[in-house]
Amino acid sequence: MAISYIGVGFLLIIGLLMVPVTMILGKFFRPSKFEISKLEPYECGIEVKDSPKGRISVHFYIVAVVFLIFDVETVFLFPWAVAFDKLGLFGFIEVGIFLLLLIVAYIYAYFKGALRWEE
Amino acid sequence: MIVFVVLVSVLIVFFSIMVVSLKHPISSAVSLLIAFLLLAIFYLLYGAEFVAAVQVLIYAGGIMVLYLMGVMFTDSEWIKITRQTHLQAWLALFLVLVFFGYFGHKLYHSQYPAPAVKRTEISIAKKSETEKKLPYLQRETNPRSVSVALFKDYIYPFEIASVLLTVAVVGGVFLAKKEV
Amino acid sequence: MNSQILINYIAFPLIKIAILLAAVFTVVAYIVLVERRLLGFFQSRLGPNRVGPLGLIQPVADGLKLFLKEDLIPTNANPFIFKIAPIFSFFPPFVGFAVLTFALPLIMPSGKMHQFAVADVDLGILLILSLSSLGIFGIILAGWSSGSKYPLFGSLRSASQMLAYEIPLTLSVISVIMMAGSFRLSDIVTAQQTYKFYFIIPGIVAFFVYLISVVAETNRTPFDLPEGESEIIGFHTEYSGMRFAFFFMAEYANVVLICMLTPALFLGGYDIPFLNDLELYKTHPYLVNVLGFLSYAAKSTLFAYFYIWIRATFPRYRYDQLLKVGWSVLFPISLLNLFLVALIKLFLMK
Amino acid sequence: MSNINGSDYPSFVGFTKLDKIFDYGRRNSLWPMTFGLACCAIEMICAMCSRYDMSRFGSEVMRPSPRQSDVMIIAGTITLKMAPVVKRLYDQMPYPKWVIAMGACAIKGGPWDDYAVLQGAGKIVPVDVYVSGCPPRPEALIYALLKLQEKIRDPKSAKEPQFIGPNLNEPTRGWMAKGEEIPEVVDKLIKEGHGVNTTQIF
Amino acid sequence: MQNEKPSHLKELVETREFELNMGPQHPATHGVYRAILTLDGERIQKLNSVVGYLHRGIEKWAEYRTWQQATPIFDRLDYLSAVINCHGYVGAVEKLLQVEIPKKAEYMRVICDELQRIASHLLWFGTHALDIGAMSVLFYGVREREAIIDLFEAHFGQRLLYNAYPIGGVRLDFPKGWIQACRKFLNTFNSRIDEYEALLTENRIWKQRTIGVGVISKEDAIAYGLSGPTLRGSGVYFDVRKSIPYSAYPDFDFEIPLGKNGDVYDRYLCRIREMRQSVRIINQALDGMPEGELKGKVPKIIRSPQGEVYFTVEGSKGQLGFYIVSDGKDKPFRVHIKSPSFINLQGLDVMSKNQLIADMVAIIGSIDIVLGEVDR
Repeated sequence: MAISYIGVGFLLIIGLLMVPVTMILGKFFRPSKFEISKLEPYECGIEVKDSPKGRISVHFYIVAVVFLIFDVETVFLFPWAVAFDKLGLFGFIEVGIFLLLLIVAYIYAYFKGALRWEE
Repeated sequence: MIVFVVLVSVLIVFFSIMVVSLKHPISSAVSLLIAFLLLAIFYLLYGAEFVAAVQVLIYAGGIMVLYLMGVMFTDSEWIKITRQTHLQAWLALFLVLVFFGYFGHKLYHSQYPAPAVKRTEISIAKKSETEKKLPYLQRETNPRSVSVALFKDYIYPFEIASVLLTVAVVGGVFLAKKEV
Repeated sequence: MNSQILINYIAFPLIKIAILLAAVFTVVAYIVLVERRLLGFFQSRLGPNRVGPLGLIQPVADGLKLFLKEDLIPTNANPFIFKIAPIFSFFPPFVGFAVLTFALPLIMPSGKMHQFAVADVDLGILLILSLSSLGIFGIILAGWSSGSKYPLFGSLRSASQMLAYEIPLTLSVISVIMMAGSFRLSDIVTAQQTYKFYFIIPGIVAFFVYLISVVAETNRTPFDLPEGESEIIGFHTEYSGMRFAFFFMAEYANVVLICMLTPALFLGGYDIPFLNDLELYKTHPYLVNVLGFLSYAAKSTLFAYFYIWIRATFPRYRYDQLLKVGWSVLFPISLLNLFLVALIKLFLMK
Repeated sequence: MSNINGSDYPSFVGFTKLDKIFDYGRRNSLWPMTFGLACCAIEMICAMCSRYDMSRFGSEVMRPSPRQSDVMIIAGTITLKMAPVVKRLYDQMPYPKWVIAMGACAIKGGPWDDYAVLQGAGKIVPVDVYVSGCPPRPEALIYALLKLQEKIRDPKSAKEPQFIGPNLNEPTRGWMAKGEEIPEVVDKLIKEGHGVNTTQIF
Repeated sequence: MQNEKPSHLKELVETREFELNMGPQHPATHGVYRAILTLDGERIQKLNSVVGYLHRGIEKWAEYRTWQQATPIFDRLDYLSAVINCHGYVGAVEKLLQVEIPKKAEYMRVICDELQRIASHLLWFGTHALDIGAMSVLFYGVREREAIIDLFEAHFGQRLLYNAYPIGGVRLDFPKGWIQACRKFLNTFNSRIDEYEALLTENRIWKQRTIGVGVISKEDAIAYGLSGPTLRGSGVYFDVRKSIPYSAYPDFDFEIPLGKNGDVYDRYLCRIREMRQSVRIINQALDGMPEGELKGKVPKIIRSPQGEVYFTVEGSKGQLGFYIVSDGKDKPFRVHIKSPSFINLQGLDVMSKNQLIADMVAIIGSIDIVLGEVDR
């Protein structure tokens, strides 16, 4: 029932508004003084020369890809777990086959080195 | 209720337009994220609780991370130059209109709420041992009904999904590793 | 009729939210103080004790100070993303509190039942899990939008870390869901009360996997890489004043949320140990409510202490070791454990 | 109301109570920046640690980033090479911000009257409290912290610094020390962006 | 535009080498040290040390003071082991003047030197552990250090920079009850080290963070001229106290702990064991303390003979050498300091090659640099 989520909805709205409202309220109380040197990026007190963007290791991306797939897998496990008593042994075998294939995928990814940082 | 549905729908459309119209790739990505979250609320309003949670878990929590990393991974300046050409835009508009017409037509002829689909009737047939013990299990909830549908009615799609995921892992890792 | 709806669906939730938020903010503020004082005792010193009696006004002073601090947006930053990033970090744990149930339902004299929860919904734990997967955006966006090197590195490490530990965490929670057969937190507790054992017993492996994963998910020692102050200064390096405070609060709100979730999942939540709650509830409902709430609080405090304790004890993992632990130790263990729990459930837990 | 940072944060005429509450928050939560220069840094560590325990006053939250810190404890000798860095770090701190100059070197160059050392932190940043000693004892640092708290509570109670210091009544970027010229060499260094002027070994 | 894409894309996807700056204000660089890391992904390809952020001209300063006036300034070299620095300079001048030091003074110097070594190692121990994330250890280390500082304060009257020894001996005898207090401290200290070791030595995370990290081979360590625990961690038997004995060290029986692999863990163990050896030395010195004069015959106004002298002591960081040239006046003509931290810093590039950024912190911590000594 959607109506039972009304409390969650209220809390969501409050949670979302909390940050902007506090920041706007604080505007009246906090000091604000524009100085160019203040807004330089921090780099241990040294002047910054180059931008950091576009210099990210590929590995972060591979980890994210692998995560996404196993995340999808866990989503399939939720309904299985929640109705386990109804599905019984049949469901167990079903999911067993499902997971077995994914374990193969995991082993592949593992030995391919996708999950290790060391190269 | 209907007010919320309309409000959320309008917001979804608005943020979807923002996704394609905003200049900066990260801003578009954030709009997409917000659109996904609103879509989850939309599902929730229709009582599809489980799908809403999955929407947040997979689309917002998984795919968007990938998107954002992809955007961060490349220089954003480069993406700005290669925007869609005019021809593609017109083509897209044409396709949008076609789809809009199709779904509008379908929507017009549909009935709400949707008629119940006949399911394998195991849930009512016999109570499991645990169900007798734990009274709350007898309550029909959305996740449990999804589960029964998924594991009883749609076994083959479910098993094929695992093959697909395996292929996805292998493919993803293979491609990513080849690049390096 | 209309006013009834208004009371039931608008007024009651709002009152509950008001109480909840007041409690949560107090607890979040004071867990910081408790941590500082406890760390002090661990380290043979006193900790903050001069601001107010026993240092009790310290969190207020800190909050006030941060509120009054100037808000800086560096020139390199993307101002819009920089401003909205704290929102993504901040709201997930707070919304998560909505589905926690703190005691057995309160029976009003009129015979109506009131849940001790803002919204004890069917989605329950799944809502918390899906929301916590959003927390990562706050970190990624903050790191990216700062336009500086340290935050970018910090945020990416944090992202990978949270991704690596989310799956073991989910899998260990799934084993609990399986035993209870419901996402709803009150149902999970009821199941433990009915079975007369806590899920920590069949799910001991899941419990430890869960414990390690949540420490990693909340970015605490020994997995506090994203804010590993001595290496890369952290994803919120460029944030000042209140915006930084929101990240800070989000971290501790997460800790509090986890501290309250863990007993519900594994230690019977508001179940009173060595008593048959459900029987007693029929005769003395209010007593069970109060005692249950206290037992829940006690269990949560235990975990809060545990959190602080390990912070005072352990060194920090290195980034690659951390990923290794997540992907190649916890993930297989939690997967195997899932099979184990399924078998237990299938054959032993009738 | 003229406060330690001059006109840097808005004050509420007629809301002196509010100001008092604000100052209460400010002075009881002075987070220092992790920033040690020389010998005095060791005594600063001692002041943070077991026996002296500055955390009692709510000041143990050492923030590595200047963005989140309130007070900069200049603990040690500022060399001319380090001066632009100190200045930049000070600039990067958000208002309201305070500076404690710890030890003889940070006060007036200490024993180093030579080519390499800046003669006092007051030449580049506005110092609020000077702690004398070479190095000062941890108690002295804690006393300085308490003095700073006193100064935040009632700016008038604080004496003008005995040593050279900035004019506290003017809005300052740290350079305008009373009757003092900016050391030419530091000025030149900063203007040319030579904070990164490096001597690379190996 | 269309055909430009592939090459453009390739350049974008490649992880380019880039530079990351650490310091001078960085919590893990132990002061104002700055390192420019050239990174390939997360691995360090090259490390450029940038020093000079604490250059105060100590050597020049000493040339403008008389022989006695110059002593206090060397405390500020390695401000964590002020006593040993003072011993180094005073020893060099004594060698130049060829003064006979009374046995008792030598014993007292050894006691203070070794206490100072323990104090220095304790602070290193705390900060090193803090860098790797174990925060409590710092507080325990400093707690014990405070006990030593109390002893020093009773004897020298200062907490950190003591101006410990005059040329020719020691200033004063130990105050009443000092020796008992010292013994009491030593007795508790041994059990305290056991406690610290229980926290870290067998800790899995600590071992994972340190073993095999920042390795420098025996040959490299010698070639780069490293000294002190950094050298001994690589398994080279070199300690000035044994190899070029000075003061009263030949009288005592102690061991030089050696490492095997030359990684961070070995250097850590070396220092921990060294503290135990220092306790041993102090106990022996307290037992065998002779009676006698405190100071040798040194004129009030020193006019040294012309010539040059080189004298080294084992500082807490390594071999600390003083090279003094005298032109026969009341001031030294040139004082050159061979400071161990500066030279040990050279090994950093070798140690950090192909390591991760996070290891950088552990490695810098393990060689225990003090910037006052590096920049002088």
